Amino acid sequence: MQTETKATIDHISAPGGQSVTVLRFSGDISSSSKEPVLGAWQNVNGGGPVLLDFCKVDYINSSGIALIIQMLMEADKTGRKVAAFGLTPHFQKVFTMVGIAKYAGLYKDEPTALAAL
Amino acid sequence: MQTETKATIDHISAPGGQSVTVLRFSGDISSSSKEPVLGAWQNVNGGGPVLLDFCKVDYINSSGIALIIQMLMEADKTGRKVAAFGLTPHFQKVFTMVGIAKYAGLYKDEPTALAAL
Amino acid sequence: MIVTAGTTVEVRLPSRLGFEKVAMGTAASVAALMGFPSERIEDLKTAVAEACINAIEHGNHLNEQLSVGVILSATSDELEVKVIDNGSGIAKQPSKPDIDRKVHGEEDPRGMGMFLMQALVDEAEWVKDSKGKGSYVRLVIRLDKESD
Amino acid sequence: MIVTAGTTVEVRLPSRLGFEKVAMGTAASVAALMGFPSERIEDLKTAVAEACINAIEHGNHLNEQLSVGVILSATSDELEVKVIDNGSGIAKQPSKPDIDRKVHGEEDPRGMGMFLMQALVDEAEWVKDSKGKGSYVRLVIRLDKESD
Ligand SMILES: Nc1ncnc2c1ncn2[C@@H]1O[C@H](COP(=O)(O)OP(=O)(O)O)[C@@H](O)[C@H]1O
Ligand SMILES: Nc1ncnc2c1ncn2[C@@H]1O[C@H](COP(=O)(O)OP(=O)(O)O)[C@@H](O)[C@H]1O
Repeated sequence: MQTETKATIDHISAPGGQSVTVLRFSGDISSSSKEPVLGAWQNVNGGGPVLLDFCKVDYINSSGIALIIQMLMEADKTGRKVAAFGLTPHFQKVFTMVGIAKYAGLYKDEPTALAAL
Repeated sequence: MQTETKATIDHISAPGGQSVTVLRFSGDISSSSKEPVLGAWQNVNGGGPVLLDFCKVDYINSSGIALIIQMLMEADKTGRKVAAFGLTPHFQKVFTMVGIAKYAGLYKDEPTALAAL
Repeated sequence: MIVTAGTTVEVRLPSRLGFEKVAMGTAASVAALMGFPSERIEDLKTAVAEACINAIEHGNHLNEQLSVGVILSATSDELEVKVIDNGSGIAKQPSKPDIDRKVHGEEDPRGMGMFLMQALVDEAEWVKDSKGKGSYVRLVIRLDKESD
Repeated sequence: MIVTAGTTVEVRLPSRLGFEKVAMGTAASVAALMGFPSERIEDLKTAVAEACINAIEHGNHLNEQLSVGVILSATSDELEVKVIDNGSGIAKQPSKPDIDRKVHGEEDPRGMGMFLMQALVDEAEWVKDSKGKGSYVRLVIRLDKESD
């Protein structure tokens, strides 16, 4: 009875020509999202930056935030840059409260996130 | 603990030059809206058509619909034309179910309602 | 804490006009969890609001010491909502509202709540109090059914 | 039907993950009725969701035969939400999450629910079961307070 989490992977180029992986999530990000969230991360190749797209996510709870922190752990190991966009102002506040903003830039939309890479 | 109903009266001209009164409602339209709804109707002057603007209304119940029917009763007595706009698809359906569409055209927005006068 | 079955949500509201919106919010959340499309959720919200307004006004006569009960029971293919009050139930099923008679002042402009409930959901049934447990209206929406 | 005081809304949910969203919907409707601004309603929704998830997981251990109680009490200037489960309550207040330690694998990535509740509402208090009536967390948001 929870909304299924989906993740798709896009490869795009930043304005500077750099190749960027975008993980686009939809549905809920909660304790039942482990497979889709961490599975999507496993499929990130190369060493370039990763953007997390939350535009189509409307429910995130603390178990979901823990999964996002697990992605940041993986990124930290290899020095990969991560940024997020499409969070509502409320979830931008929540992500900042728990400290995620220290490890991933939080941007309003995709162009802003790309420009900041 | 209900959201107060507000009504403002605008006087505009239809594309054909006809003078039109627009009653703009906001808040709830429910049993507690008798004064603002029927009070606004009392302030309609002249014989021209009246548009009911529901763009800023997000809750209407059957007691509120009864107040709208009371406006249609008054309009019917003097042969005044009434149309409504700004209802969500759900409330357009509800207004059609109870028969209001027979006495008041239901339009998506103000220009469409004005053009149809 | 009372033990309940798997997929029942219960709500208790004060008999005050406006609180029907809380039942709307709860019912909408349960229906969304079950995967109902948004148009069906709108239908359900209006039907549940009308049921609660009747329970508050006609069943409990706006007596705030009495509460209105809302029991939402979900199965894999339908959602049943019972709205319970302390009154003795409806005397008779009202006739279908007649807009011509209403506009011409020959019929009370009110009296559309029960008609709307029946029109908006897949099943609407009124059950009169039997053993002092309250009267209720039972509304059902089904997952496979298209919005009428 | 049990008689309740004027402005209390009660909800009972099954102990199944996902049903915290129903409590979010109910709490949001009550807060909207009271006139809270939308940012405060978002804060309350997240706090209520975390409280329900803990009640479902840690209090009732996902036992669907047990229900989670949510009691919303509104006064003219504040809304109190009690989320009640059948467990024995929290053993101790966890330490504030440390993002550096989490990212470096020195601390469980989880363990942010209670911190968020405290950060998002004006009061958060955990009360351990005394007479078998259940343990609860009590959350309060006040109407005059700005969103932090
Ligand atoms: N819960 C209830 N308890 C007692 N009587 C009811 C209840 N619901 C409806 N009724 C009766 O049925 C009538 C029709 O209800 P309805 O169609 O909702 O219109 P309205 O509430 O505007 O009169 C009410 O006027 C009332 O007499
Ligand atoms: N309702 C509860 N009943 C029993 N223990 C609880 C309850 N709520 C929280 N706890 C305890 O407090 C700990 C911290 O909770 P929280 O900060 O929400 O993080 P998480 O749920 O991710 O562990 C939980 O792991 C649990 O041991």
